[in-house]
Amino acid sequence: MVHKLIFLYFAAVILISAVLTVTRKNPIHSVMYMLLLFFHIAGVFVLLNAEFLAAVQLIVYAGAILILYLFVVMLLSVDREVTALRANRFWPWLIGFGVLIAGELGLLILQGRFPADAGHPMRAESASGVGALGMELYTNYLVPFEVASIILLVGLVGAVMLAKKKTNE
Amino acid sequence: MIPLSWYILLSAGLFTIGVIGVLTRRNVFIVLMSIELMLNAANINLVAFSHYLQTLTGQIFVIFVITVAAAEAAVALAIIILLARNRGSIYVDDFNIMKG
Amino acid sequence: MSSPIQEILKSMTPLAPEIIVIAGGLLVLILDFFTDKQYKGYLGWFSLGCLSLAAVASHGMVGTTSSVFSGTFLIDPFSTYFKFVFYSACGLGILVSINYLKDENIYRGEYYALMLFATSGMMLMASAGDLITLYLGLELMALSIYVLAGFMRGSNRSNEAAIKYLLLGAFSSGIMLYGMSLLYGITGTTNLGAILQFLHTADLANPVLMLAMIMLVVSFGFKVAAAPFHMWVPDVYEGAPTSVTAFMSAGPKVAGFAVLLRVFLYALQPLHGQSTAILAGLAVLTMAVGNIMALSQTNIKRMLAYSSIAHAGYALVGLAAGGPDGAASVMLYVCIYALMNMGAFGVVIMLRKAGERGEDISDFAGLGKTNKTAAFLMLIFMFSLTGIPPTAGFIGKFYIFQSAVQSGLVWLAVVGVLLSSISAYFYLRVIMVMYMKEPVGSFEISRAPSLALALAVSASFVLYIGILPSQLLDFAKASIAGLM
Amino acid sequence: MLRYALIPLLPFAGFLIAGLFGKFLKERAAYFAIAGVVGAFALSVLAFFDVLGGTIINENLYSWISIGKLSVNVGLQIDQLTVVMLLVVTTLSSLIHIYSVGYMHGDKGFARFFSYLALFTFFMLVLVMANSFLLMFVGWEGVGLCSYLLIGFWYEKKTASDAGIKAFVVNRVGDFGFLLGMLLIFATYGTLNFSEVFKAVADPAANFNYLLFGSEISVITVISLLLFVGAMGKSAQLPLYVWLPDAMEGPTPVSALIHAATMVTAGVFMVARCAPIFSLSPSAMNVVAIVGGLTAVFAATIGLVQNDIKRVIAYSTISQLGYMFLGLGVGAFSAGIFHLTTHAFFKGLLFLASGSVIHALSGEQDMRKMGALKSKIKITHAVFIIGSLALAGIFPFAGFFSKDEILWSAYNASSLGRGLWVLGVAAAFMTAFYSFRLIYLTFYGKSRMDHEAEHHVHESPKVMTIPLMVLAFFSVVIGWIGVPGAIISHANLFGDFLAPLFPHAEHAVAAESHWFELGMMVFSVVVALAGIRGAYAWYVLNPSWPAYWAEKYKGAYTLLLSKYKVDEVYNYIFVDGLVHKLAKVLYTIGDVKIIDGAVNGLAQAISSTSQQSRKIQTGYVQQYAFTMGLGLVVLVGLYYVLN
Amino acid sequence: MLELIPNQLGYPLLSLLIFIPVIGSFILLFVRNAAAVRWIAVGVAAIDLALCLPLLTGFDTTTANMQFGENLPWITAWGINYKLGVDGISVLFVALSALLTVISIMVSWTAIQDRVREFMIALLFLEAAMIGVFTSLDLFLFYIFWEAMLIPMYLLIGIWGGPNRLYAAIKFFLYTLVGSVLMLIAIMSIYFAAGKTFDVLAIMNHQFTYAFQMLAFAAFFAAFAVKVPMFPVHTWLPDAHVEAPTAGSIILAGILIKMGAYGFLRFSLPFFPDAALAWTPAIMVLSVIAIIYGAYMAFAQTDFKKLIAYSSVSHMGFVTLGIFALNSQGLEGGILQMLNHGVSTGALFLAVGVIYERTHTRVIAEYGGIAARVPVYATFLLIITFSSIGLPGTNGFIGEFAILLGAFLHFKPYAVIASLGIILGAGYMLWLYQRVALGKITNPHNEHLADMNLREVAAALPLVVLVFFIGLYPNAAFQMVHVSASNLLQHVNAKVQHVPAMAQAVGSLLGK
Repeated sequence: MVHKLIFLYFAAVILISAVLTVTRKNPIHSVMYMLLLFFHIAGVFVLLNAEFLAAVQLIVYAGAILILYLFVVMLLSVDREVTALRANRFWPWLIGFGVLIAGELGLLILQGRFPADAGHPMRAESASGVGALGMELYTNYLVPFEVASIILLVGLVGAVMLAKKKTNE
Repeated sequence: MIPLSWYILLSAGLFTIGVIGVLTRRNVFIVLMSIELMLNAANINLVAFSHYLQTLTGQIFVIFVITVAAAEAAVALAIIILLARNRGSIYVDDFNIMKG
Repeated sequence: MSSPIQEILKSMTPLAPEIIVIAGGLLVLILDFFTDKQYKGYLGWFSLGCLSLAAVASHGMVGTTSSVFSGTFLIDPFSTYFKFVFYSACGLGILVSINYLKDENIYRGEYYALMLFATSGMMLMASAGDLITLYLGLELMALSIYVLAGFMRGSNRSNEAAIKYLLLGAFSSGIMLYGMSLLYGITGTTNLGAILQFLHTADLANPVLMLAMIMLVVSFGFKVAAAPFHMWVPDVYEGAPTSVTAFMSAGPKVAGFAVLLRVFLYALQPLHGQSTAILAGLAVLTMAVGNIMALSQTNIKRMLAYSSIAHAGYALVGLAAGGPDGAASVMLYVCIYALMNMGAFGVVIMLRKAGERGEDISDFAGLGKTNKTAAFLMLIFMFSLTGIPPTAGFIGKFYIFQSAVQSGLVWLAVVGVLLSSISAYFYLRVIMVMYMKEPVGSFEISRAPSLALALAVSASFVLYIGILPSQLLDFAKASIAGLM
Repeated sequence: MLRYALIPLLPFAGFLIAGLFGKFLKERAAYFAIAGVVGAFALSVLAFFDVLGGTIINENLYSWISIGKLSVNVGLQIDQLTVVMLLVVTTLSSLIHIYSVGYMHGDKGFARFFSYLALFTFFMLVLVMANSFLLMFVGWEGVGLCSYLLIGFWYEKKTASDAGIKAFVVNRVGDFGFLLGMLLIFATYGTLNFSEVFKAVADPAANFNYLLFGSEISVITVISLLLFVGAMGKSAQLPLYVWLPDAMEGPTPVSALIHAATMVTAGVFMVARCAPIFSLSPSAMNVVAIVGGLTAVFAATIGLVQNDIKRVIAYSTISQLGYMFLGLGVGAFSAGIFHLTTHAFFKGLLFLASGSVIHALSGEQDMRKMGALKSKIKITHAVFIIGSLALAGIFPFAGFFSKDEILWSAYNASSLGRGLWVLGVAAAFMTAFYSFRLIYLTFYGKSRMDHEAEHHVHESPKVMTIPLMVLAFFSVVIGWIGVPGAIISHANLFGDFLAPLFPHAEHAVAAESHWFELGMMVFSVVVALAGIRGAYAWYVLNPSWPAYWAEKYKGAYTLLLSKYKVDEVYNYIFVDGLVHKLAKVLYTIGDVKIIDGAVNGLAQAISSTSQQSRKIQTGYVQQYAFTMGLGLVVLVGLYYVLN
Repeated sequence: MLELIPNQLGYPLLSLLIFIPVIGSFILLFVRNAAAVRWIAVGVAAIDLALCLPLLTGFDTTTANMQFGENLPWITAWGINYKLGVDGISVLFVALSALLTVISIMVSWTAIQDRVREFMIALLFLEAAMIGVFTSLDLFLFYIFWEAMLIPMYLLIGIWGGPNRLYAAIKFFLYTLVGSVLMLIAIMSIYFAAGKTFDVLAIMNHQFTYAFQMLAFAAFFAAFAVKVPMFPVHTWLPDAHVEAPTAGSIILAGILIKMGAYGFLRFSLPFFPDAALAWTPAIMVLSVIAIIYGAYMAFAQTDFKKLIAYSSVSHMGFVTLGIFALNSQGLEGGILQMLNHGVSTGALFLAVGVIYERTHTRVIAEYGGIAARVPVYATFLLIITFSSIGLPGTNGFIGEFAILLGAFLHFKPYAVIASLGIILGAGYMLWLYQRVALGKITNPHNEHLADMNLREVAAALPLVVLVFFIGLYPNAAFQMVHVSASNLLQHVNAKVQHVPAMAQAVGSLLGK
């Protein structure tokens, strides 16, 4: 019961802040709301006994990615945003379209049958999932793990190569 | 006990909001953030499932998603900077030299 | 009694090709610091060396089947076949780039590194046994190509291409992720084999299952440029540096089909009934859009972009047909398509001179007089793309439509051939311009050995397969082993 | 066998030599052609005696076409009818060849002319010697070809080449019938060989009836009529006669050989050859007779008023051909052939003589510009008189016997015989009238030539006059080979000679009516003389009459003068209307607008679709994303709808 | 049932016929000098022509089986073989292709000055493809050659053609392509329906269901009707002919449009006899329309080549009329008529080419009275004119007569109407000849025309000889055809299972 309430709180905040993120005129505000959103998602993760992920969510997502966003947003002139149009001129229709999507998703999901629906309580030992997680990560999912490193490298190289000021060309 | 479908509906909502953002907002940053919303929606799903299925795969997946998101964000922002430099604009609908 | 590390090392051996390619990429990055700008070309040759090394490694694995890391990574004839296609696509891509980059004064080693990384991403996609590996491979490829697309930092078109590709790519991978998550939720696993096992017993009427499948169709459709998820293609192809376009039109598309085959004909095989309907519909739409829109293009890169959409449509026909022949036909087709398309772009690059020269179809005017060889090669590629024998293009199309007929999709085949005969119009227009129009002011064209090599390879391939397709055909038929 | 094969082949050799080497041989080319034809003549004479000796030859040279049960050979059939034709053709041909040496002297197409003439002789001989319909058809169209070539010989004259085309195409219309006739014959009897077909026709089992327009028509009638259509074309019968007058555009020897003596009689020959078929179908025979009779009168009326010397003779030819068909139609086959023979000589003579006149007047053909030539060109004048008397059918000239035989058998023929007889007599009267009108206008009265022309008038050279005289001689005597029994019994050698070939219709006449028959002869001669006298009265005694009467009955006169306006009508309906105008319409509407319009329209539609759909590709990322989303939604929606 | 008689000669005759031109064109790739190119090209073509001698002399006229057979595995995965062979139906056209190629090279000697090498290469490549089409006994192989022909023909029209060549070339290409892709689908369906084989001889013996036959026949018809071309899909032909260079027109008229009819004989009839029977009335009517309509079109033309093109439509109408009469006379007549049309129309286009090279116009009104200047040419034109009119003694007559006879035996009205076409034919051809050759010289440019030179005469002579040879001794050709044709008919009759309604109607008409 308590769980439900907590979840509902998190859900509410997540959705609201998501809406705000999408709707704010000033991107900096959006980033802020996004931050809020990430915190609550982390909360949801905790609800789901994924403490480690919650941490990652906060550290990487909130701590790294969002900050990066923030920097760039500030780097590039924000003031213009005040004058410029917020959304393209079709936005009302597109929102309707979004509602349509939501409707379809909702319908299908409600009709859907998930084997997990039984909803067993989480057993204690896997509560301390971090160790198991690590084990999985470094054995079965070693290949993806290594690839992830390459992806980050590519991101790095790409970012540097593209963003740095013109030099020798 | 929280029914699984709640989580999924939540993610669905989040996903939808993200999609709407992508489709409507002109500011390229916010478009990108909306995409992040979509990813997070997926993450919620994954974690929820992994919880109810008692397999860690979902959580692992999430880790990778976050990693990729980071790399993607880096590249994206780099390109945006480039555009802002060359084109002096960060509005997606200004970027349409090529059409037809 | 060996330690886990040794276990891991042992199970690393099947990854040899990927490791070689990635290591090559890293080395290129390092070497880049020590090479002066006029020698950057050698980095290209170096990466070619890596590719051929990897090819040797994969050649050792032809016919072998093994799965390591509890099935997250598979080595089977299927993946090996595709790896060879990737090698050749990347190799040709590099060959056409070496000189092109000089012309564009891009002197950056990263270029080759990124191509290698992209290739390794594709290779992972081909041999992914797990949705996670699949996702990462796909993202690795995608990221590298985002960067490559924007590689001409100075050019607005290039930037625009990059941002468009990136935004839509990210959007589509968002959809894909959501689909994957649902799939995971239903089947309780991300391992493709396990998913197949699960679906054999599960009830397939589950709507969410369908939702997941559709989302995967959308995102993979985006990668292979199937209508209506194709709209990025013309813009990105036009904007990206031509050499990258060439590579893009071959590599990622083929990789996309590898994934499509793996997921829809293997993991989701039980759902084939439903997926066929969807894929057939997409195929028709894609062929129609590609061929009809290409008619009115004046920029050859755009025209080839639409043509590549149309070709994705043909390949989808084979996918919709399904079955061993369907799969084999798709594999054969994408291979042939990759090489002939590479060739066509190679000629476009050949014409690439100061400014936008060579981008407009009218720039080909009188090529048949000014440069007979280039014109003749283009003629071969155009007829091959049209699918006129005795070129490889015909063989590919033939197999595709034949498998469609075999699985009772005669109507689809008829639609396909009719739409493909529309395509004759715009391919022939290029020939017409080359041979039947008078040259407008002579312009010399690049005669770099690398480019010549690339064209020679692809042209001879097109003709050889057109006349003696048996070997490749048998190879393709043998390579579906891992799938069925 | 070879001996007979040589008959056609010799002229062919002449053609090849004259044709291929004409450039070097110049006028010497004529000798080869003449040699060939004369050789053929000699061989024909031999053949004649063979046949007289009772050897009928019917042999195949080689198998020509053989598909399934269709098997046609190239083979010769030499019987009485053939040899008669052989003699006529080769004789006339030889004489005219010789004549032409003088007539064509100095023409730049001299060699070409002789090669054509020889080629014609070849085809004509093939026609008469063929032993199957198909081979006959070869000769049949071959002579058509030569007639086309020779009519248009002076090809720089538009009228000449027009006339050539007209001749060929009108003949094609006839051949259309002939062809269908052959097809039907094969479909019915399974062969095209004369003797086999005739054998098959004889047995009633092979024949059946068609139900056409509610009336039973026997297949034989259909066949006969179809074949007769062919004959109509070739022999210029109503309504297909229109080409013959125009054919006079050709050089006069051509008119003499092709359009008087030989080719135009091919139709007559063909009907006679097919006598076994025709005689089995009374209705067909009647058609033949009626068409013949009408043509005879019809053409004669036109002949009355023509002013072009050659056209007069041309119309008289048509009318005489009508006579022949009249004879055939009433079953007097041998009479028809007899008239063919005599006609060949005296009509050939008349043409050559008129040629000589034209030659003398250096090309003038209009009789209104002649007159009083009697003294200037005596020989020509003499032979002309002889020819005209023969044509008019005055005893004892050739025409008398043949024409009279026809009239007599017509008179005795079936119910409508009498009517036909009247037609015949009327034609005879007019014939006499116009042929002497021609003579008076040409040779008598006062000269209407301009002086400069009058100055040049000269008699033709020997090489021309000698053939004239030979022909004149024949025109007198040739008739005597067919003296009717009424005058001297059993003197109709000709008839007896041909008798074995034909069903004996005319011999049904009872012998005791000889006196009546003689009376008829006298009567017809009187009619002819009346005609002559009339002409004399009009054109010699009081030359003002023609103008006066022409004025009085202007309408009738102009109608005759303009040949009943038939050509104009044909031109309007067929040539302009049904061919050229219709073709234009079909092309511009049917092909260009409808068919090609549809094709190009489709192409247009596709390309414009393409142009339009480019607008969808706006270049806005979000629109692209939206499209993707739309795809997703639609797919899901579809799934949702379908379940 | 037909078999493949392996080639008895020491050398693979048919393969040589196909590949010598290919090799020749490959050699040409390395020759720069135009004169050398011409000589090599004509030499190669001549060798090919010479090789037709053993073909014709060694041909056994007593068997309907496929002779000079070659059979090598090619694409084993699809059961495709490199299978060649000729029978009475195809042998003549192999020879004709070789002959016309030589002739077209000779007439292009001076006419083509621009890119001679490419021109000759295209021509030789075309020859190889044509011979391949006539000799291949594997549907896949056949289709390869069939489509491959499009490439050189497209280039010939498009590069060396007249002012409106681009339109004509693409029209030609698309028209034929659309037709043949449908056939491709049919071929694939046959492959599965007949038990995974492309082997023509095997498929001939396979009994398809009636429904399948109707559809597949329709698909094949689409391809062949366009090629022939039959009535409403003929409009590509005039454009292609008008714009094509002389050599192109000769090949196009001489060989390419025969392949449609050949396809009917080789595939449509033996594969789908029931469907053929059912379709016969429709096809016969279309043929008759084509005959009359084509003739009318010819009357309306002011362009020399266009007129001849439409006359081809008319003549090919006779061919299909004969073939679908489905009796020996019609069938063999049709085959002979294909040959005749190849000779006569080829010669006609040669004539056009000769005069066009001198006057550079094809507008009939621009000529007139040239007979006075160029007697040899005028004579040649005259002979060909009468050959195409179908004058007895020339080749044209034999074919038309046999066809009309066949049609007449099949159903009389067809023959009656078709015979009208003969009258019209005489009309427009003679009118054409008059406007070209006769009359006074109207156009001062023609005052000093040069007559045909030795090369042109040499090119024309074989055709003229053929005109008369076939006209006087057609059995020489028929002997080749007889056995195969009658075998084909037997085969069709034997295979016909249940006679469909339409055919019954025709049958009753045939009864009377």
